Amino acid sequence: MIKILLFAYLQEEIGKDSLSMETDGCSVQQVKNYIHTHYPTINLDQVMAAVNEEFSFDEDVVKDGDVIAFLPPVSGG
Amino acid sequence: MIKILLFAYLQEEIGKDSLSMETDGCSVQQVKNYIHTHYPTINLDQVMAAVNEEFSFDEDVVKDGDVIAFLPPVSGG
Amino acid sequence: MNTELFSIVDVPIITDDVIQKVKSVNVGAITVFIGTVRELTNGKKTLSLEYQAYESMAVKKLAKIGEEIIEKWPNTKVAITHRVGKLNISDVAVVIAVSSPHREAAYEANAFAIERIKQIVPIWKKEYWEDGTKWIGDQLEKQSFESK
Amino acid sequence: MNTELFSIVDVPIITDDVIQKVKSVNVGAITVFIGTVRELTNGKKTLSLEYQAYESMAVKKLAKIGEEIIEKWPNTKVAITHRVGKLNISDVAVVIAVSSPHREAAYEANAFAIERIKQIVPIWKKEYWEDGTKWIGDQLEKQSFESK
Repeated sequence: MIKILLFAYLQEEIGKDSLSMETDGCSVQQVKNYIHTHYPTINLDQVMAAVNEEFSFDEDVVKDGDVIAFLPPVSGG
Repeated sequence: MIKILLFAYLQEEIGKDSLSMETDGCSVQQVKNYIHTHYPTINLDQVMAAVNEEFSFDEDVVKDGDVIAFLPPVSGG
Repeated sequence: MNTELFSIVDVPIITDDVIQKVKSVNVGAITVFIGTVRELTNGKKTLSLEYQAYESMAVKKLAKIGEEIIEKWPNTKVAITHRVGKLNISDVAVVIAVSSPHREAAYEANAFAIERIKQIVPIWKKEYWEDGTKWIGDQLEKQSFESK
Repeated sequence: MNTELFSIVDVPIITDDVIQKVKSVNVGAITVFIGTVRELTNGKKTLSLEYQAYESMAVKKLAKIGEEIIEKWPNTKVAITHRVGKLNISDVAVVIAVSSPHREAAYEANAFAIERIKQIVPIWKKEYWEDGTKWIGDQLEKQSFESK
């Protein structure tokens, strides 16, 4: 199982700050597809992901126990 | 009479923070010469002057009642 | 007082606490950047702001900016505190303090820090206006995240 | 608290007091420069410093720098406090605060202010070392005064 963290407008649109996904290992892109399947209004194609707090690419692998976060463009400062 | 203000090393070398000079009007250069005459170790040729708190040139005129200050290179900040 | 050089807090930031963290006997210059909540942006009136952070990752990325700065400007020291939660007009959102023996490095490193915060630190801002709200994205007007 | 934007004081400077002077609802960025007394300069150990000012003229020249900044960077606000008298290591000699709606102007105007202080403000520094003292001149390594 992997944990999915959501922030900013993604958190508000989905109505949760985290989700779980049953998988032994898949790509970041597959997690994006999983979310789109369950929340069809959410499109994560242009959204950055971080796996275990490091920025990741769509083809990077997420393993059981990992935490993946979807990060809208940041606006701190 | 004009008032002459001295700062930093000039103040220490002359041993006073101000001097007076009897004159109805003379140039900044003449004030420099006056000081050099009375304090031969002091050479003001490269020292900036301010008349009534504005930077001045050697040929500018100092009148009765004016305050002239000799300003070594500054080092604030 | 929180002594961490890089931190995310949900209480008002005391600027001087951040400054104290970078002081030492060989410091000749300290530059400080204070980001505050402005009332008007492009003519539109902001009532308040809400900042949200992915806190654990944000602290790591702030520390990474600190490492980048030490590499580019040796002998500097950096501390950054960013606030999250609801902020009102004039409240302080972020304080960056950089100390250095000489002033040039302190200015350059400080300006670098705020640019990098807007690129790689997972913190988001929601604006509250009279007629609605919006999560603000991508103030640099380009896709701001980069890969590790 | 002293409310003058430009001042020379003979007591410790409270950085936050200077910052407060430039705050307002349309400020999004405040930059602060804090000049402190450094222990080592070119490997030589400073014990203490003494600053002397031609105070009335120095205040005028600080205000002139403020005017130059408003002209170059409209919508900024500047406050500068310089301390005189005996200072020890780590003591604050000068604080420059610049506020602006946007950060670029705040950084640029602040760096401009410290350069101009070193050019036109009649303040002098005497260094006290273990083996003597010296009035320091011309840190910019050129004749720094210019004519009005």
